[in-house]
Amino acid sequence: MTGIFLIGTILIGVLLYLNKNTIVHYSVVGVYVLLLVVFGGYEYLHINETENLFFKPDALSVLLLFALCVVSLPAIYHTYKYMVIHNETPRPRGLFFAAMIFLISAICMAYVANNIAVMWIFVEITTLSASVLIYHHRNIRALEGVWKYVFICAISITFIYIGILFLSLAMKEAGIETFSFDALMAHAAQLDPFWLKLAFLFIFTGFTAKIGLVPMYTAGIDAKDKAPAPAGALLSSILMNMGFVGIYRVYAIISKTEIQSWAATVMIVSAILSIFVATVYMINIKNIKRMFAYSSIEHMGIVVLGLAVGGIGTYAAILHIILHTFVKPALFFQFNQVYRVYQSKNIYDTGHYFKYNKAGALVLLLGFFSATAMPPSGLFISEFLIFQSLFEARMFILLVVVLLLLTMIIWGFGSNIFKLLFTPPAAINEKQIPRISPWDSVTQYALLALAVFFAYHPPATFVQLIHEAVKLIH
Amino acid sequence: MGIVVRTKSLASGRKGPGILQPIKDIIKLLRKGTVFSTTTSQLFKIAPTVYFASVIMAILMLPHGHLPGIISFEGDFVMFAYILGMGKFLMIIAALDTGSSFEGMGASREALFSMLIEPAFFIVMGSLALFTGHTSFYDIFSTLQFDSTISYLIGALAAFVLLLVAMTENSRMPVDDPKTHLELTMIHEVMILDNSGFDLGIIMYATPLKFVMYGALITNFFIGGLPLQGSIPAFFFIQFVFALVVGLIESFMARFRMGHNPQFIFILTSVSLMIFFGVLLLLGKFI
Amino acid sequence: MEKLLIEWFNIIAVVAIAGILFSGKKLPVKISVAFHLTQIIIVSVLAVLIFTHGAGEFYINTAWPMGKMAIRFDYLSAWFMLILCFSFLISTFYGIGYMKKYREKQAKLKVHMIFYILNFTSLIDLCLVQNAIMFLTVWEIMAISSFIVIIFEWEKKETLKAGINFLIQSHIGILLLTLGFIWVKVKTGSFDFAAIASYTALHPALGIGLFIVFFTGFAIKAGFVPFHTWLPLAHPVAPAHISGVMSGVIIKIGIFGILRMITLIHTDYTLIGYFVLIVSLITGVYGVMLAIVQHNLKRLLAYHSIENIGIIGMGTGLGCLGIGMNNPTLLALGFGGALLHTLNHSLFKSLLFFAAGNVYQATHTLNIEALGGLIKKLPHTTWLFLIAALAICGLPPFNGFVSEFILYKGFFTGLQTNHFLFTLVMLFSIIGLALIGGLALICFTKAFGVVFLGNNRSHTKTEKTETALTVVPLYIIASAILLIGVLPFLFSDTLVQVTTLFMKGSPIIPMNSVALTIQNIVVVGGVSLGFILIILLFLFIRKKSMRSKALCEYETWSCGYTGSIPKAQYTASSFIRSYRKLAEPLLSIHKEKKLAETLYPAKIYQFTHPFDKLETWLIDKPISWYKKVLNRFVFIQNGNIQYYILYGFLFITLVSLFPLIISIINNFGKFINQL
Amino acid sequence: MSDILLIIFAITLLFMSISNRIFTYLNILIFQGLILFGVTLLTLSEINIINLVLILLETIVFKAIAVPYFLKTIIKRNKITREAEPYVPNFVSLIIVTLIIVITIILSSQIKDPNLDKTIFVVSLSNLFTGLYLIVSRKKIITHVIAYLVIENGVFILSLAVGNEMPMLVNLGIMLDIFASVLILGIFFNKIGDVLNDPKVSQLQNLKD
Repeated sequence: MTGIFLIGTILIGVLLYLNKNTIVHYSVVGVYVLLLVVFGGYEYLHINETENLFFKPDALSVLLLFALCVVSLPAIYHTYKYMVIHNETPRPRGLFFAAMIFLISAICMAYVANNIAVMWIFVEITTLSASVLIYHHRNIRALEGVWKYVFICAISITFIYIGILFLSLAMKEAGIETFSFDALMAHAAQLDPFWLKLAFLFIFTGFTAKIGLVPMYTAGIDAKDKAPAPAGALLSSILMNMGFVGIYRVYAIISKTEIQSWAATVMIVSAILSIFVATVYMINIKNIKRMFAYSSIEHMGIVVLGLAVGGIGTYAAILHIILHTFVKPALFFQFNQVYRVYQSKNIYDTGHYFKYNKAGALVLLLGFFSATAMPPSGLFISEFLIFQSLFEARMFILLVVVLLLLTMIIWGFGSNIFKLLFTPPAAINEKQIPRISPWDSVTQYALLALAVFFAYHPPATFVQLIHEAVKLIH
Repeated sequence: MGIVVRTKSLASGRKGPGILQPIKDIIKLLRKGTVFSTTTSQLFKIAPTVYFASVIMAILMLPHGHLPGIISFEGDFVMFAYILGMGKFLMIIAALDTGSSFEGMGASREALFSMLIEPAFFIVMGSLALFTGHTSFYDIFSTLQFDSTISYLIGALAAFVLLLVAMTENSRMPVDDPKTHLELTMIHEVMILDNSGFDLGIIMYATPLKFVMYGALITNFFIGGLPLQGSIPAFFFIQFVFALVVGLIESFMARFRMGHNPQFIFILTSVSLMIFFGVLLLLGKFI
Repeated sequence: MEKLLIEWFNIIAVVAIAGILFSGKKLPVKISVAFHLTQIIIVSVLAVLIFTHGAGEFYINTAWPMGKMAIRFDYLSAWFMLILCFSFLISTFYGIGYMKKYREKQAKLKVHMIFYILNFTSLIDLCLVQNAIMFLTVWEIMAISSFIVIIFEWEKKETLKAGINFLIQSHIGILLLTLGFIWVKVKTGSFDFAAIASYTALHPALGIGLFIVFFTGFAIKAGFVPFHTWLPLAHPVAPAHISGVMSGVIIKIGIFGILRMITLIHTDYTLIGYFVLIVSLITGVYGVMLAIVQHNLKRLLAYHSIENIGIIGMGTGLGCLGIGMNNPTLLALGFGGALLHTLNHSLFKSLLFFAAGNVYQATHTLNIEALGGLIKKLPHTTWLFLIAALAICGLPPFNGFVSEFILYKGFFTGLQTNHFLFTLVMLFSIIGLALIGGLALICFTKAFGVVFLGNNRSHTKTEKTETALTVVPLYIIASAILLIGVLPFLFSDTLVQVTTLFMKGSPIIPMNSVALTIQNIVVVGGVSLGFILIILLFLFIRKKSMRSKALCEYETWSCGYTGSIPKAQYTASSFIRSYRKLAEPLLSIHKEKKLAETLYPAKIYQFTHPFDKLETWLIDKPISWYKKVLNRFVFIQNGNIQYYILYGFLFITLVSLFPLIISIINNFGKFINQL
Repeated sequence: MSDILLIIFAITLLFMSISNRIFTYLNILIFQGLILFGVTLLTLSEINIINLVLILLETIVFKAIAVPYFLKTIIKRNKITREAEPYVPNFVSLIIVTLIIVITIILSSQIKDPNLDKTIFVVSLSNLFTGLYLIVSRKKIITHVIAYLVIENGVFILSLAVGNEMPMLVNLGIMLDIFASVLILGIFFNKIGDVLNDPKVSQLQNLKD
């Protein structure tokens, strides 16, 4: 199936790139959507079955695939809307769609890859396709964004590669030939701790560029800022999940060895720093899109914190990242409509959004409550569990620090969002504000509702899958 | 009341009006017609009556020797204080009702002082309650007996505090000067500038009543033990002494500066605290 | 039966929200009112059922992580439900009248109504839910919905500011609660409230810590000093009917939480009693002291809510001491007084706020310096405000006196116990209560006198805006106030029922003492009644005597000064001047004045701006410092790619070198030790 | 034999640190490519011939010919000034690079691992860090690209250490090369040059908070 999927993706991508016909474009994209859904279903049905010797969907990949499908469909829909509104010429449109499709497929592959080297390849491809998405606007700022993103990602990918090399050095001792995660986890005990440490350090640092943590998160912000909102939604949800998968799998190996506590410490340091940086910018930022991006950084910090602390935290981390995958795109999609109203990303130019687009304003409000993990937002449950794990691990000071930072984030986020929603704007010509139909916001409502549903009343299979995924560690 | 005035005038070497003069005034006023300010409202007309009623109500609560007050129950002195407060509240807002500049002044002072006086009163009663183990006027006074020296001291102090409370509440010297003609120095009198006729009358009547009431309260200290036939003359005698004392104080003491009054009243509070600790000592509760 | 009612209650809420959302132009008000009324009816029925049939519980099975969700209801929840119902009933009708002028803003109104109903629903559910996660969720829904209804006039900057302040502070509250619940969860592995009881029963020592955590969390909502700072900001900006319910019941849910925790947690209650009592004493005195110097009517009332929370807290503290000393009399008097005062305060405070709302509608200002003589324009409002003011000062024959009397009684009874420290605390509570009473008297003579009496102090023009809807509901409250004041024993049996909850299985049945209380407040009611009768009697006499005599009207006598009297009137700030002089050291009052200097002086003025010292010290300073620290780090994302790469480089090197450095330091330490 | 090459390779780094003309960088890059060719030839003796040929071709074509040529054309096309324009004086950077090499040697001396070729480890690590240092310390974006390629070379050497056991890794390294050259140079070649001539980092510092 993976083979079919890949080939299909490539064909569709090429078709999109070469062909200029609108109908063809959209029909082909439709076909791809179908393909994607089928692929997701297939992988779920054939869980834990190796295919093409490199791919083996386990619980984690299935969960994230599901999230990916849920997010990708509205993303493609909003891309379509975006294209219609900006009435793009066929060529960039085709390119954009092709890049997006490649991105999605590469991420899928990275999820299901059971071999760190193969995964690495697909990580590279995501960088490639993401750069096209970012550079869609073809202006100097976009160029800057894409340049930084590509350069940072190139460096971080090199880091990952070095990490893999160290891993292979470690494997030399253990005498493992293949890079499959299963084999590594099976023989984790024999791996040489010194090389393993170096390997983990480099791989983790490399993946931080994708998941969006200190130290390499930096370029990701610019990327999400410059990419069109639907692409930004993907970058800040499923692409980050890919980084999470990478870290998770490597950590799964480490957790079988004696250096596990060391690795946990490294992750905690990075996580706390990430939350801190997010706080620093949340209270200063005035660019709505970047604000969303920073909030993603914060959430990734929380996720990795939970993963590192362990216990119930591991479960909570997976839950949290899935819920975040639902919530954050909703905000990004909504941003599209905000931009249509004000033609600006800057908080100073916006205001009284409630007056111009009521449904959208409600989305922003609910999205704000969801993203700041105030109940009844689903993220509250996962954060609650992560706090609990911190409490169990007796890291009270850490807990207090995190709570303080999160409170500050709510303040910053809130004051911006409420300014956008309620305060009358400085100078705005109400004549030229387009009327935005409430139907544009339906997808966001659905996503937010999903986030609540999966937190408060998760289906048995869902919980089951998460528990399986947690089993990978320890 | 008349006695007070008389004493004062005698002390200041004049002949002064007859003892019953105030009553004559009151009766005269009750007969008179009434003038209302244009700014005042219905409230202004009701207030004096309520004030009067509150005083009457308070008096009904006082016991006399062995006889309990007409109204007497556990913790009735709380009610006592608050009913008086009710009357005061209405007087104050009535004063504000006139929209005159002087009466507001008086009102503000009245409010402040009554606020300051309340703790003192409550502490005294509290310590007495602690002393006797009861929480109603009647029980307190009927079971109040002095045996040891310190208890005498306490009794004296309590009497003293109550005396001063009375003087403040009735806005006599040295806190206030009822007979001055410079509005800026008045408290109580200035509040009723605009009342006249019947209203003024009942106010004028309520004031001495209140005065006597406190007198009675103090009296109860001493006649607690006495039988009825003995207590009634004693009652009047002590009332007389009380009035005399007040008069003397007034005539030989200059009025405080307004600024000093709060301090003076705070002294009361601290004195009453002394009483309280005295009681604690007495009951051997100092651990 | 109860189960059914509760389910329907929530279902109706959902239906109502949907209905409002998708209803057309004219309908929403009707719909929401209809649904809201049904809800209220259901809840009152439920509460009555609980009082007749006694407590009960049932479980709802939910998925992981909540597990079985416990719904328990007892007298306590029923008591609060009744209070909630009454306040919301009145405020709904008043709100319809108050919101008339906003009718054209359909969407806004819709949102307002939706969150109003949501708020009520969540408040009621809070009384029922006993599962940690669900409780927190409902709690935050309550906070969020109240936030939305508060910021109804969201175009104004200060409204939004106050709203966000409220949101953040209540979020801090919920974080503390979360900590508490996590604590229990980690120790017992259960989200059920019953776990709290079982856990603390095993470790009474830890119970105190747990209680402190919960108390702080709830205290932020209830507005105990020093967590009160959101109150005076949020109340003035909210619409009147919202400030009414907010001060009347929403902050009471904090009290409910504290009481609920007292019923659950087993620990040494003597300590807790002292703690709560002292905190509440400070709260009460501080609240009223600040209230006096306020110039914004609603702000003043908000500070009074703080004061009354203090009084309720004093009752609670006394009750806790009662538990701790196993003295049922104190317990009954303390909790009884607290609960009754909760009800009373919800009545007269909402009445005050509604009256203030009428004032605002008539004059479009809340600055009392600019008001005066409203009695001519708003007679009903004036009388209502007067009644409420008398009640809040705790003067007979109104309800405030009854509850304060019970508390006094408790404290005087407490004096008798032969324990030095205890007696002392009791004494100071008495002093505090007396002081609060006196200060409240100053405050409300000022507020009432300046706003409604005398002449208008500025040229704000006043319209007659009293309508049936903005007056009749208020009269209902007023009558309730008088009713409780005169016939308090109507409520005493219920109070006894509720207070029995706090007997931690201590064998003594406190009926004798409670009975004492009842008989007592019966007398009090009787006396109040007599008082009223006497007043009426004298009024009658007065009328008689007046009829015969000549009445005439003149200007107020002003020492022969024939200028415009209104200008020479006593203003609020001058009224409290002497008080301010006394209180200067405690409060910080920023004063700016310009007096006449030259021969032809320019416009002279003199303003006073009260500040809340605690707020500056405990809230503003730390936050600004915190922000400063954070802003030190804005250089991180400086747009220079070289730095970005450097971060990664540094991260790797530092992490890899860290163990090395540690070992070096250790070796060095060893080396030093060897010397 | 390969050790000697590697040592020479390390010495090129020193030259790179002090050279202040971009063309010198390029020549050094070419030189490194050639060295890599030799090293590969010497170390990867045990893997099958096709793979070996592929790798050799990659090293010679990409590292030694194509990429430097690309860069030269870019520089000509965009008329980029020929100076490297470092932030720090060359002398200092010479010291720093020397320090880097020394530290890596010390670090590697800590490692107790029989089947690790120390020279390879040292040279590759020092290459990596020198590349990072160059990126941080140079103004021009083109120099960043060159420094990145230096890093690539270092990594490639490291991959040779395990090349015999897992040739796949070496191929991955090649893939990384291609990816980097295609993407980065592609962007550079097409876009940045057109938009800004003589591009400095300072011109790409607008996206910030």
